[in-house]
Amino acid sequence: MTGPSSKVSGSQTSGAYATMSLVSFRDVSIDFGQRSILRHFSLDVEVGETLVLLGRSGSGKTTALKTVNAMLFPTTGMVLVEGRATTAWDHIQLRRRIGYVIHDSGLFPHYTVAQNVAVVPRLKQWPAADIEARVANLLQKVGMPVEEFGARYPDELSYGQRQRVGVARALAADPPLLLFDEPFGSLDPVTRLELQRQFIELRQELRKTSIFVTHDVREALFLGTRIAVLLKGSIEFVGPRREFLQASTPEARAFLSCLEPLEYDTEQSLA
Amino acid sequence: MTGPSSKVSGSQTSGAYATMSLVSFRDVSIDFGQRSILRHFSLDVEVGETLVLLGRSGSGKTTALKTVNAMLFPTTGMVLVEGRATTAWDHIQLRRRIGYVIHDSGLFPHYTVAQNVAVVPRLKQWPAADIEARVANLLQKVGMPVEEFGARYPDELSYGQRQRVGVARALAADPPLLLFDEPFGSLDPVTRLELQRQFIELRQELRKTSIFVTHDVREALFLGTRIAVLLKGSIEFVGPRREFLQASTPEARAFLSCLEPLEYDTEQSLA
Amino acid sequence: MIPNSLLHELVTLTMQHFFLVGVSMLLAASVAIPLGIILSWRSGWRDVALEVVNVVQTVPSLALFGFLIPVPVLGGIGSHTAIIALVLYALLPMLHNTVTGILNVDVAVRDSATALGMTTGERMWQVELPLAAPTILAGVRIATVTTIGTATIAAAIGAGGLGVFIFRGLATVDSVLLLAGAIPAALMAIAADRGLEWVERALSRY
Amino acid sequence: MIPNSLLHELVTLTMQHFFLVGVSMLLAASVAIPLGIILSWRSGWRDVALEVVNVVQTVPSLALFGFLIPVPVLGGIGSHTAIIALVLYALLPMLHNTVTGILNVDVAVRDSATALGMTTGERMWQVELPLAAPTILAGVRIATVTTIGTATIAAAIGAGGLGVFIFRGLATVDSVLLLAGAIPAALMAIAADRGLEWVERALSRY
Amino acid sequence: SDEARPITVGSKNFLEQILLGEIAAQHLERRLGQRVERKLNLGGTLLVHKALVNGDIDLYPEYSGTSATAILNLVPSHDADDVLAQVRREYETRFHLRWFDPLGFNNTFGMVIRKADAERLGMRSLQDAERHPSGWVLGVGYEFQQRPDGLPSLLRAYALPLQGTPKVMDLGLLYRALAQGDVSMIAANSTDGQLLSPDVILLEDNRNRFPQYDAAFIARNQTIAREPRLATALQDLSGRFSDDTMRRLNHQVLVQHGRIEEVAGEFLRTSGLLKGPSSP
Ligand SMILES: Nc1ncnc2c1ncn2[C@@H]1O[C@H](COP(=O)(O)OP(=O)(O)OP(=O)(O)O)[C@@H](O)[C@H]1O
Ligand SMILES: Nc1ncnc2c1ncn2[C@@H]1O[C@H](COP(=O)(O)OP(=O)(O)OP(=O)(O)O)[C@@H](O)[C@H]1O
Ligand SMILES: [Mg+2]
Ligand SMILES: [Mg+2]
Repeated sequence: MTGPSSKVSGSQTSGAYATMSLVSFRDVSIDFGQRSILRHFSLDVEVGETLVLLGRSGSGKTTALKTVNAMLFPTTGMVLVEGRATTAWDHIQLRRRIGYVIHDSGLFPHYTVAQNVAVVPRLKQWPAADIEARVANLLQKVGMPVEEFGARYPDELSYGQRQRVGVARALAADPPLLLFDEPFGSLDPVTRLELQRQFIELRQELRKTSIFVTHDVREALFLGTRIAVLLKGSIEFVGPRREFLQASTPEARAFLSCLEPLEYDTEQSLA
Repeated sequence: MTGPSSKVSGSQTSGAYATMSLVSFRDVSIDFGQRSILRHFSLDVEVGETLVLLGRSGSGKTTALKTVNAMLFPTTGMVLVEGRATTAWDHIQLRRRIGYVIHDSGLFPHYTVAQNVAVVPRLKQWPAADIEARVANLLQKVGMPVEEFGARYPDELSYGQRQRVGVARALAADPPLLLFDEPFGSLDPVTRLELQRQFIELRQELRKTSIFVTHDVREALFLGTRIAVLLKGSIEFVGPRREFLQASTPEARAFLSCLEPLEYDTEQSLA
Repeated sequence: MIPNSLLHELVTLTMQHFFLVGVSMLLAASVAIPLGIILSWRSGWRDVALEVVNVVQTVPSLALFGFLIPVPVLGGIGSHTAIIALVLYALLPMLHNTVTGILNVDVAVRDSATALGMTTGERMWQVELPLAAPTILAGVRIATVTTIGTATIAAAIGAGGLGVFIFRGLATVDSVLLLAGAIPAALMAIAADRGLEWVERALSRY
Repeated sequence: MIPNSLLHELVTLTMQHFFLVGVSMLLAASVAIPLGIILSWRSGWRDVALEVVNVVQTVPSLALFGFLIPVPVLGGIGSHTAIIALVLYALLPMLHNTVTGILNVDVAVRDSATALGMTTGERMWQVELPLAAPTILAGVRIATVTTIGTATIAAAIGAGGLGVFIFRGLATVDSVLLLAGAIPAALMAIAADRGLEWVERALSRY
Repeated sequence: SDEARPITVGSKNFLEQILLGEIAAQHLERRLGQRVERKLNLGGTLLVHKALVNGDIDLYPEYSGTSATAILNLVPSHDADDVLAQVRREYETRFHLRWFDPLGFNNTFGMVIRKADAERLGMRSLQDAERHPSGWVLGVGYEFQQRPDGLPSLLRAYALPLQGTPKVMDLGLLYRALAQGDVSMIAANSTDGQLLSPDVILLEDNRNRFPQYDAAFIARNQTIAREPRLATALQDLSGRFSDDTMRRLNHQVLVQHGRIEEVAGEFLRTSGLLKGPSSP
């Protein structure tokens, strides 16, 4: 859009095809007014991998995800998806190739659970029978059988139930790229573990690519093929999970330290 | 309200004063239309303790919290706070004695961060200087210094930042009883650990009583003096955390199993 | 008590009135709602359009008629001229409430529609309009009830309607005639408002 | 071109018009907004009140005046009678939009106000009204602009205002007079709408 | 324009006009033996005139003074014949409209007060009214206030003591305001039916200051060319009225609540224009 991005675009196509990254952030910076939210953020995501973003609250994880599906555009630098800059994509086409699970589900309050899940297939004009089957299948997978929950409205669900509907909705049209923003954040650990296992199976079956924001380091290690740690809008560490376990940068170590046993084992009992 | 509850109310006062529970659920059932959300739910919460509610999504945790501050009333049975039925309390007085942190923060979109935190002190007509000091102090505690964040509106915050403001708001007027509904759900583990430590300090200092919903079993063990496990609206297990570690009921065991190491240690590396 | 011929005229005039209001509302809604939608995207045009509509609202009906009568196709004595005036007067509440309703839709819900890959049109039809429906319909209801009142001016231009009774009642200081015009208009207003409330309920779950 | 005496009268009539509209809007808002708030709690009263207001809207102004003139204190010839009529006609959009605006406030935000221990009044003032403000103010703006137009009927009852020019212009087929009445009314409508838009911006951050 | 279209009679939106329109309609139906369309009670001078010029209506009753000042923007003379000649000429050349011979009554302004006041103060004429001790509270319509030969001319001719500025209001509300005591003198019309009421009196215009408002029908030349019998039929109505006739007709509807159609039919019968009930 501005000078730097158009300068880079010369090398864009060749560079992109050379590495065949599905998503690549090229020196992305984003400012909201005075505030600098992302600073010289560069990262490539390869087909089939699950890149986990870790980072403190406010470090810019959600912002980074939003640049991928053209909800936000870099102030400088550029984001390429399938080798093409998000500014050059038809935004609608781009977004329909990307499933996006938003923190707080973002369900449509005036649609039932089933209608919410059916949104993208309906936009893509799938045959009604296919949509119905797909909705039933997905709701089953997230543990919310369509018979029981399909006809309810979002405000008749518990918080975790809403999140699961949000996950089902993002998966509905089978997009090749998935953006997950704390998708399992409000799920109880039992349900969560089930969904995590399903996620891994799915990935192996369909070779889906995903960028996954989580606050749970165990989840990051379980699901991520690579892990990036954000600190105030910059990448402090990025590497495969084995390397992450041995990372020496301070922020990465701070996150790893959260894996250590808590004091409850040692603290004197109050009860 | 209906037959059963008024029958129980005869024994209410004596019973409540005998045990001196701060909150006690007496055979509480709640139905929404056909659906039964809480079933014969009975539980006492003593002064100074932190009762953690664990349970799958949709098991009725939020519903149980809402009966305490008179946002919902039992269909049958009753909830006593300080020995008095919630139906007999002045609802406004009751709610101002209870801090409530809601999942998705429930911040007022038209108030700044500082104004959001100041709501209850302002309702209680504290002197302006006291309010200002209190707001600054609390925002500092949750890691969002008033100088940087005080003047922002909720839609200019990250999700985790909003949740922290929600926590600060609930603590603002120093209520003796606190209801926490996944207060740390969207916080990164580093910030989360800080807040958990602060929570324990605060409790020991001020002998606050709290009911705490969480999906993180480690958090439950770290913060809870007692742990209750809900299953489809009924209490399956309740006991001090040491007993919980040895619990034999299936739902409690399911939650405990989430503490076990995940397969990532053993699974073959993809990277 | 009421003579038979009056009753017969009453039925005719009530039907004329209903027709005038019905056609005007359909036309006004089909102009104002799409226009309001477009204006909700373009803050520049918005101010201009709302000001034009404001000005139109203040033009006195008799002056407007005087201006319209000599206009070749649209004007003249009769119901088409009355309908043009009624449509013009109904634009303001419909347009205003459409714009307000759409601008007030929750940003999070709108964003989530965008993120799912909805086009502007899809988002409008499937998300913004249904969620703005209560406010838009409030505008339609205000406009309809107001128009049932102002449609009496149609009589001033020979377009019939209950205004015939009312103006005749005023000219002859005859309160039976006045009431014969006013009561059916009031009942029509109540019925129309009820009807639109029902439409609102049917359209949205809220 | 315009004679001096006309200019002088223009100023007087414009001020009268402004006064009529201003007083009527203040009265109407101070009735309709609180009433709308109360009605947003009570769905039973709501239907009845909105129907009464609907019916009032359809009563022709001259008939209303004929009815009001003999009423002891309120009635008679003059601006108080005109103001009563203008207030009655302005109730509908204000009341309707107040009710709609408040009922549309996000349930989660309302619940969170309740959970913090706000009384009904505190929640109303601090949460519901500010969030409903855009819709309520849309109603006030509709009512004000419409009233600037309908206030011309004040001339029919000797209350002055720009309607004097307009009716005189109509009676004597004098388009200079018609415009001398219509243009200031149109300008007043634009100014009032702009002013209220400014109030809306000042009141809420949205 | 359209050959098949029936002849359409228009009128303004006050009783006298509606009555005259109905009378003309019934008379024409009878004389021409065809259906006549009624567009009575239209908005006012402006609208009716434009509708006539535009061909939406074919005829309507008008007053010479109104046409002269409101439509033609002339300063009317005080001589009735001059005014008539003037409007006739102008209408013919400017609008191709034919001004028929006057119906025979002059609906000019008339200053009206309450009978009780008149008796208390012993007043019968405008000259008497000049000596009101505390001044009159005057109520007037828009036209009277605006026309140079209306209120300004009145005040030049008579030194009427006034209390405050005149209250301008809708004609229909004048008598109510007078009865109610909101005003003490009104500028009404000399043929108003209310004048037959025992509660009010019309003050005599001793100095003859009021303008000429001789009523007559105006019709489109085009229509007359299409239906020449229209001219003779309308001519029948000329001179059939007097101020008193018109006042009585107004009174029959306004005070005695007669139906306009019946009052009009009754007038046609009694004036010899129509013998016996109408037959096809
Ligand atoms: N308004 C409502 N109408 C009908 N059913 C409802 C309504 N609100 C909640 N429920 C149902 O009540 C049950 C309990 O909901 P609740 O919110 O208490 O669950 P929870 O334990 O807090 O779950 P989570 O961990 O997902 O927040 C759920 O099955 C939910 O679908
Ligand atoms: N509309 C906005 N205007 C100004 N600043 C904003 C806006 N939205 C977000 N920010 C700021 O940008 C920074 C990054 O926000 P972002 O939502 O990307 O964080 P995050 O890493 O997703 O945090 P969390 O884990 O809490 O969701 C935060 O400091 C936030 O306060
Ligand atoms: Mg985020
Ligand atoms: Mg919950």
